[in-house]
Amino acid sequence: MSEPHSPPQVPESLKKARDAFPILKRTVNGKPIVYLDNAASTQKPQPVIDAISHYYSHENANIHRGVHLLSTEATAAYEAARGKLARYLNANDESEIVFTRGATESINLVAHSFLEPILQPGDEILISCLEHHANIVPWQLLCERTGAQLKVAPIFDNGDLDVDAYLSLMGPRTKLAGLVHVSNAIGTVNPIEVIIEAAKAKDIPILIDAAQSVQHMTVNLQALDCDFLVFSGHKMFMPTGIGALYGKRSRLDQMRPYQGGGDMIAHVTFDKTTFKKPPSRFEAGTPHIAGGIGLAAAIDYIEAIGRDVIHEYESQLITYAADRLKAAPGVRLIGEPTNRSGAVSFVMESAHAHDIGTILDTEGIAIRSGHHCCEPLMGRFGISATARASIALYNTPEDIDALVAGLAKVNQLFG
Amino acid sequence: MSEPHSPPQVPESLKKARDAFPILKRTVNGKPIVYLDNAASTQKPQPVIDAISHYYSHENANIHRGVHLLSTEATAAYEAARGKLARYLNANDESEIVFTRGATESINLVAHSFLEPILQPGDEILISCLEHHANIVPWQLLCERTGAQLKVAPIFDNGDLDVDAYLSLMGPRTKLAGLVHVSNAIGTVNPIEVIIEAAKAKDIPILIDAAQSVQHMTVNLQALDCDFLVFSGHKMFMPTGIGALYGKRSRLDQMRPYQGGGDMIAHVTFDKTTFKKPPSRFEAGTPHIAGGIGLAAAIDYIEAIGRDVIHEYESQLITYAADRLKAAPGVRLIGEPTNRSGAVSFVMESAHAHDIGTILDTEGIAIRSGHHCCEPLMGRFGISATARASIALYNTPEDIDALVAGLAKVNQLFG
Amino acid sequence: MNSDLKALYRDTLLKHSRDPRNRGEIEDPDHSACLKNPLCGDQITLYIATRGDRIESARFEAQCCSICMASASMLTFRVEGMTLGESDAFAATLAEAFNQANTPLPLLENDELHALEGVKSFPSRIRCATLPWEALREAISNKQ
Amino acid sequence: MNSDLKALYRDTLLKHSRDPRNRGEIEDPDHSACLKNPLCGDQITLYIATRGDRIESARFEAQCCSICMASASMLTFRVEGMTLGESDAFAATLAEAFNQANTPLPLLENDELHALEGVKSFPSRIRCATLPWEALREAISNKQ
Ligand SMILES: Cc1ncc(COP(=O)(O)O)c(C=O)c1O
Ligand SMILES: Cc1ncc(COP(=O)(O)O)c(C=O)c1O
Repeated sequence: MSEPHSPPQVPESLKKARDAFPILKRTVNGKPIVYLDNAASTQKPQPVIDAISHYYSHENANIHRGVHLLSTEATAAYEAARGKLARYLNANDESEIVFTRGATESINLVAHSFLEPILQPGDEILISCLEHHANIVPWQLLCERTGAQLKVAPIFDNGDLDVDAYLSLMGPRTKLAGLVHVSNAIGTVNPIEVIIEAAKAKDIPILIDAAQSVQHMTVNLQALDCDFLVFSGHKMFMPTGIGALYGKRSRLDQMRPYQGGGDMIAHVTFDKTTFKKPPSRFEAGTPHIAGGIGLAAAIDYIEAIGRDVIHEYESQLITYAADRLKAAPGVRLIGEPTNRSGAVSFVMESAHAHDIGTILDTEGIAIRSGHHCCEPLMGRFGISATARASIALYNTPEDIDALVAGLAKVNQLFG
Repeated sequence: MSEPHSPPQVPESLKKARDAFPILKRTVNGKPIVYLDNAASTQKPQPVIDAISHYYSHENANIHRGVHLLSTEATAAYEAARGKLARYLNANDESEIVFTRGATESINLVAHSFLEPILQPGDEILISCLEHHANIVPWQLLCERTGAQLKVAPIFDNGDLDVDAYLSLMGPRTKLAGLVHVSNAIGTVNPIEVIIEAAKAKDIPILIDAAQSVQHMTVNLQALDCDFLVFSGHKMFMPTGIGALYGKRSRLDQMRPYQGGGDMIAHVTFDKTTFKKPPSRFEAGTPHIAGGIGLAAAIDYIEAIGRDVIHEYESQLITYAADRLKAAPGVRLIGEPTNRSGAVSFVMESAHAHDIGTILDTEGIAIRSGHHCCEPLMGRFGISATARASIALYNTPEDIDALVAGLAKVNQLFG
Repeated sequence: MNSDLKALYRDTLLKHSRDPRNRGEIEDPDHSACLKNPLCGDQITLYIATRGDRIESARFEAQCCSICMASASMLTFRVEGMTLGESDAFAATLAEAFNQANTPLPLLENDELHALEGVKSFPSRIRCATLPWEALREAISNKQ
Repeated sequence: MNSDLKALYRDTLLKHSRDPRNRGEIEDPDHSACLKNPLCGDQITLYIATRGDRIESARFEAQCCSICMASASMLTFRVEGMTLGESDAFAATLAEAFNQANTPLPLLENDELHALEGVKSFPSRIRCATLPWEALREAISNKQ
């Protein structure tokens, strides 16, 4: 066994990863940038930036409606992106992929088009205490409109979900169960396989918030067999403004439209309008075409490296980060989950998270400080904010070392 | 007076306009591209493409929540874009600009957040026969949910709105009036000043669909004083996936949230959640940050040329196009409105719109054929499709001449 | 003139589109369906009269482009005398084949449907050719 | 250490943040307000006791960063004795001045609030400094 704090080896296929990301060559306050805010948004590799420029310089046109060549090419490229994403997630069919602005819109779409029409006063929606606001607020708004109730499964002090409690809250009135796959705030990996299986046994539709997992591990939809899964492209090396909702085709088929407009209709008259089949039914108006093109390029980039390689390396790196932070003077980890991915959160005796963020920034180190859009989770730990370091495939053990060195400066200033 | 078919002079500041658009250097089927599908989507100038690349290569980070430099810079750039757009449209305040995916989402937002909560069975929503599906379907969906009624003002045979009919349909139960500023299908410019004034006199909130006007003429919100105005960036040299809703601050203040999630909340607990003020209240989740950056670059590009110059030149060019098409053998114009902007629609005796589109495409000429997301308007003219040529600032009289020559080939093949 | 374009608009196709066969309604059809291409607004209604399991006659009404018109015209002729099952299978194979760029349509040498072969070079027009065949399958599944 | 950072975390500021004055509640305050910075979760509650139109004492409770804490601590001291109108105007001017990069804060030379001057170089932290002053204005407009 290696000793607890030994840094992981960067695998061959990741050694040159940084070079693909132009922003990582930038300096911040005269220091080379150490970007550890990946859970908020990842950086973009050159092939993604190039794909966007190429699209606007060579193929740009509105899609789905044109006979001319640009439009035909743009349509083909956009729809190919859907196919690529369906394969990346191993969906049954590409019609199960609805393009959205991101995880937030995807969840709101499910709330409006799937859940609202079937929700009765007294029905329940189940989530966990680990959720991001995106997987809380849409349900609260819906409960207010319908008289349904939000049930929240608790967590243990280490940040693990209380799985038994979650399962026992799945009752006869539960009309949807929502669960974050990986917590953006404290890095907990939830045992979604177990939860999905239980939901299926009880015939409860289940939505997985995969905003923090699709970029770090293989998500296999046919194996998981959940009803809905959501994520945001910008957290996965893709452009801003694009993301997706996966919905099982049998669910999507039952759902009412979301936004109304062009491209989602079969036939419009002032008397009667009919709608297209999924996924078009849920994609009103001109979509973010360049976003789809960039999404496809990002998948190619990730697959060229290999998701297993990334997952394996990142697991070691985040463990290394947690170990080193835990041992750092004056640092207290918030959440020490059994399975961790991507992020580690902490507070310091000497300084507030905000101050930590500012001081690290002057060292060129970008972390996030605040509630991470998880106010209820912060409340559970009796705090209002943490400092959070989160990694992506281009981070190195040296980045973690720089972070720990930066925290020593915090202690120096405030200690 | 110049004779009817004399081509307009390209003004000095537009002579080099084509050079800024890399895609216009492309050839299609071996011919230089003649892009006349601008009402569907415009091309992007190099400064916009560069702004996006620069953002992803130097500033990319999630916004509104970070203390670190990248996030601060990204936030500043995104919010500066909002300010720039507010000034471009001469809004009272930048908080009146809500960023959306485009015109379609903007209208759906108004339907959900403004109108739905106040709509009673029997209430009325007024639109015109000229509307795009985006300004029809959201209201139909809403009427179905609430028992309200959609009222549709007719048009004259020449494609002009029957203004008196529209005004007389503004009744005591009218809870919203919607009107397209410029018809994307047939180019009619509606007298929105008159309509807005009448709506204000009757205290009826009014929404203007400016998807086809903001890029062709000056839209001055303080002078117009409508309640809502919507448009899509991609039709205005901006990236895909970004657009805006303008809403009068007093209206926005009354409105319930749209999507729920991060960035739109003031404070979240499982018991009670409070929301931010407009515009944040309506912008849940990570927005299309690069889209905002590109939007700002496009405004700079347009303003460097001057909106008056563009408007003046384009007015001449579209008149030239309509005149020449009208005189072309076998061509019948659909819509000969008193005021025309941007687009001209036609059918041919010899060939269906779809066939026209294909034949022109082999000549490198991109037009659109179909119903242009205006099926009811097509029905009004007793047809199912037209061929439509639509212009932008980079089009020239030679582009129109090429189009007319292309139509001669259509006659040759089908005649 | 562009050679792909020539291949697209073969004489046979133009003949059928100018002067389609079997255009019109069948009163009291045994099967019928109305299909629309939402992308362009093209619309076709197909009517079928059967005797037993066999198609006795097929007619159509349409607002559509030349390719769709020609395809419909040829269809009505082609499926006469087939059983419903046969024509359904044929329509399925044909629609599939249109979307395969590199395999020729599964037709005998002298089949006039070959006139539609050129459509394959115009991806945005394939649906124009297949719409009548989709309507046929839809009609077969709709018992009047 | 970065010189901007040194300017930000001046000794005065650190002293106030470690050992804030007037921290705690006023029971039965004449005015109070609770404000939150939704970006980071910082929260402050400000209490004011008045005699006539004048602020007799101000106290606060907070969960916040050092800058917000120091700013609140200085505030409570600074506004004592002002009329409500004066303190409201002062808070407004100050908040405005923080957002003007190139003009110094409108303060007399020996005002300890100068310790907050460094915040201007850190745009993302300005709200930390102004939050207590916004809470003051909010409190003034809330009669208990
Ligand atoms: C008049 C009009 N309104 C609304 C829209 C919808 O715009 P988008 O598809 O960008 O949401 C369009 C674009 O086709 C339009 O021309
Ligand atoms: C777990 C989780 N869910 C949802 C979201 C919301 O994603 P977006 O803001 O891209 O819609 C995030 C991103 O912050 C997240 O981390």
